[in-house]
Amino acid sequence: MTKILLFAGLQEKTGEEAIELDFSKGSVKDLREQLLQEYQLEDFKTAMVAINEEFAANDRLIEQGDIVAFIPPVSGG
Amino acid sequence: MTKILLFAGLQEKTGEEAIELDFSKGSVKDLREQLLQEYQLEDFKTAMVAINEEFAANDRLIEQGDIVAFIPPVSGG
Amino acid sequence: MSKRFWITETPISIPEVVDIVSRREAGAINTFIGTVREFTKGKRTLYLEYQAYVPMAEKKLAQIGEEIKEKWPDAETAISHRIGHLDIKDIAVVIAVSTPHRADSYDASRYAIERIKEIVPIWKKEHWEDGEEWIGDQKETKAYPKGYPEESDQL
Amino acid sequence: MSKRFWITETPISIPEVVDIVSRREAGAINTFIGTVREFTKGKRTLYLEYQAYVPMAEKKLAQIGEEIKEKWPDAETAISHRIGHLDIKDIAVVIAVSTPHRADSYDASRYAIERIKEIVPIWKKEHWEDGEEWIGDQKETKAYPKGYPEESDQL
Repeated sequence: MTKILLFAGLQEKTGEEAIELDFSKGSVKDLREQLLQEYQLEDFKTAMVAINEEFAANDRLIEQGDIVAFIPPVSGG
Repeated sequence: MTKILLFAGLQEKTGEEAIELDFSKGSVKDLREQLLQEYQLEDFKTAMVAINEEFAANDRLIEQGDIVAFIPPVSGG
Repeated sequence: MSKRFWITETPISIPEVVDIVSRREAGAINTFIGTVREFTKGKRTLYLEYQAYVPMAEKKLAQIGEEIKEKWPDAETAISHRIGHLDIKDIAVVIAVSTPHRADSYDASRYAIERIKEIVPIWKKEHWEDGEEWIGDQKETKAYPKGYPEESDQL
Repeated sequence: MSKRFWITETPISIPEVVDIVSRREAGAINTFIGTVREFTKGKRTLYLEYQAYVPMAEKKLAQIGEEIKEKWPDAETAISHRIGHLDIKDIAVVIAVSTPHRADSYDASRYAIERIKEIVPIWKKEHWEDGEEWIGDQKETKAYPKGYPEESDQL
């Protein structure tokens, strides 16, 4: 199981702060597609992805135990 | 009598915080020359002059009761 | 407080942030204080709600400090960002940068706030009289070909 | 303290200066804090002594506030400058400028410190290990054809 953290608008739209997903192996891109199919939320395509608190590119492979987070456009400051 | 305020290096070189001067009538330029002659201090030529707390040009006439100040190069901040 | 870059749920003390960067080598400390403004483009904000991915946000604030160190080696930086419910006039962020000479303190401080708005996972939700919305500053202005912001992406 | 521009012989409180310009319309407050640096061009400062022509200095600080109002109509400015004996790390000046948007707060704050170094009758005396001297920042860098600094003379 892969733990996926959600924030801000994405958290509100899904009603979840975190998702436990059966995602055996694949890239960030693969994960985006699986979530997009499941939730029909464009945000899973457009938000940035962080793995273990670092931004990750779409071709990055997700390993067992990785903490994945979707980072919608930020607005701090 | 005209009251002339001195600051910083000029105050130290003359040993005076203020000078009472018998300066009947004339411009800032005239005052500079009179002080230069009396004190032999180049500063009286180079420092800025303020009259009643506003910078004054060399051709400005000094009136009775004006408070004159010599403003050496500033270094606040 | 030994941290130089932190997220907090309580009001930020400006002197506390300034003290972290104050030192004998510094002649200048620039601080940027971001506060909650009542009106934006004619629309009245009642209050804001900030959320952060706290551990990553603190890491990214620290990364900004390192980026500043690379660009301005003599600079020391501290940043605190508040989350939770903020009313009008409340302080959301305090950045303090100390440098030997003043020009660098301005430039580095400016760099810090621009980077915060770009790479730090903090979000604000505007609460207006007639609705509410999570704001995404980058939405209309930026595109990331690699899917995430690179260092050269700063504004 | 109802003054927005003042000279003081006691330590300056940063929040006090910031509070003066804090307001519902502001989203950004830039502050510049000038502190006493130990080393300048390899020379070690032991302490500084600041002197001011107080009433004129306060007028000139207020004039800088007016100049900022002309250039950045939405800006509010407060400035406090300390005089007397200052040790290393002590705060000599605090400038706070609030604006609706951040870019102006940086620009106006920078303008204020440059103007202070040009038109405000405040002087510092450096006390080194091997001597002392009244410093005049403009001495080598500026010439005033009219005998005084005009507004267009800002750096």
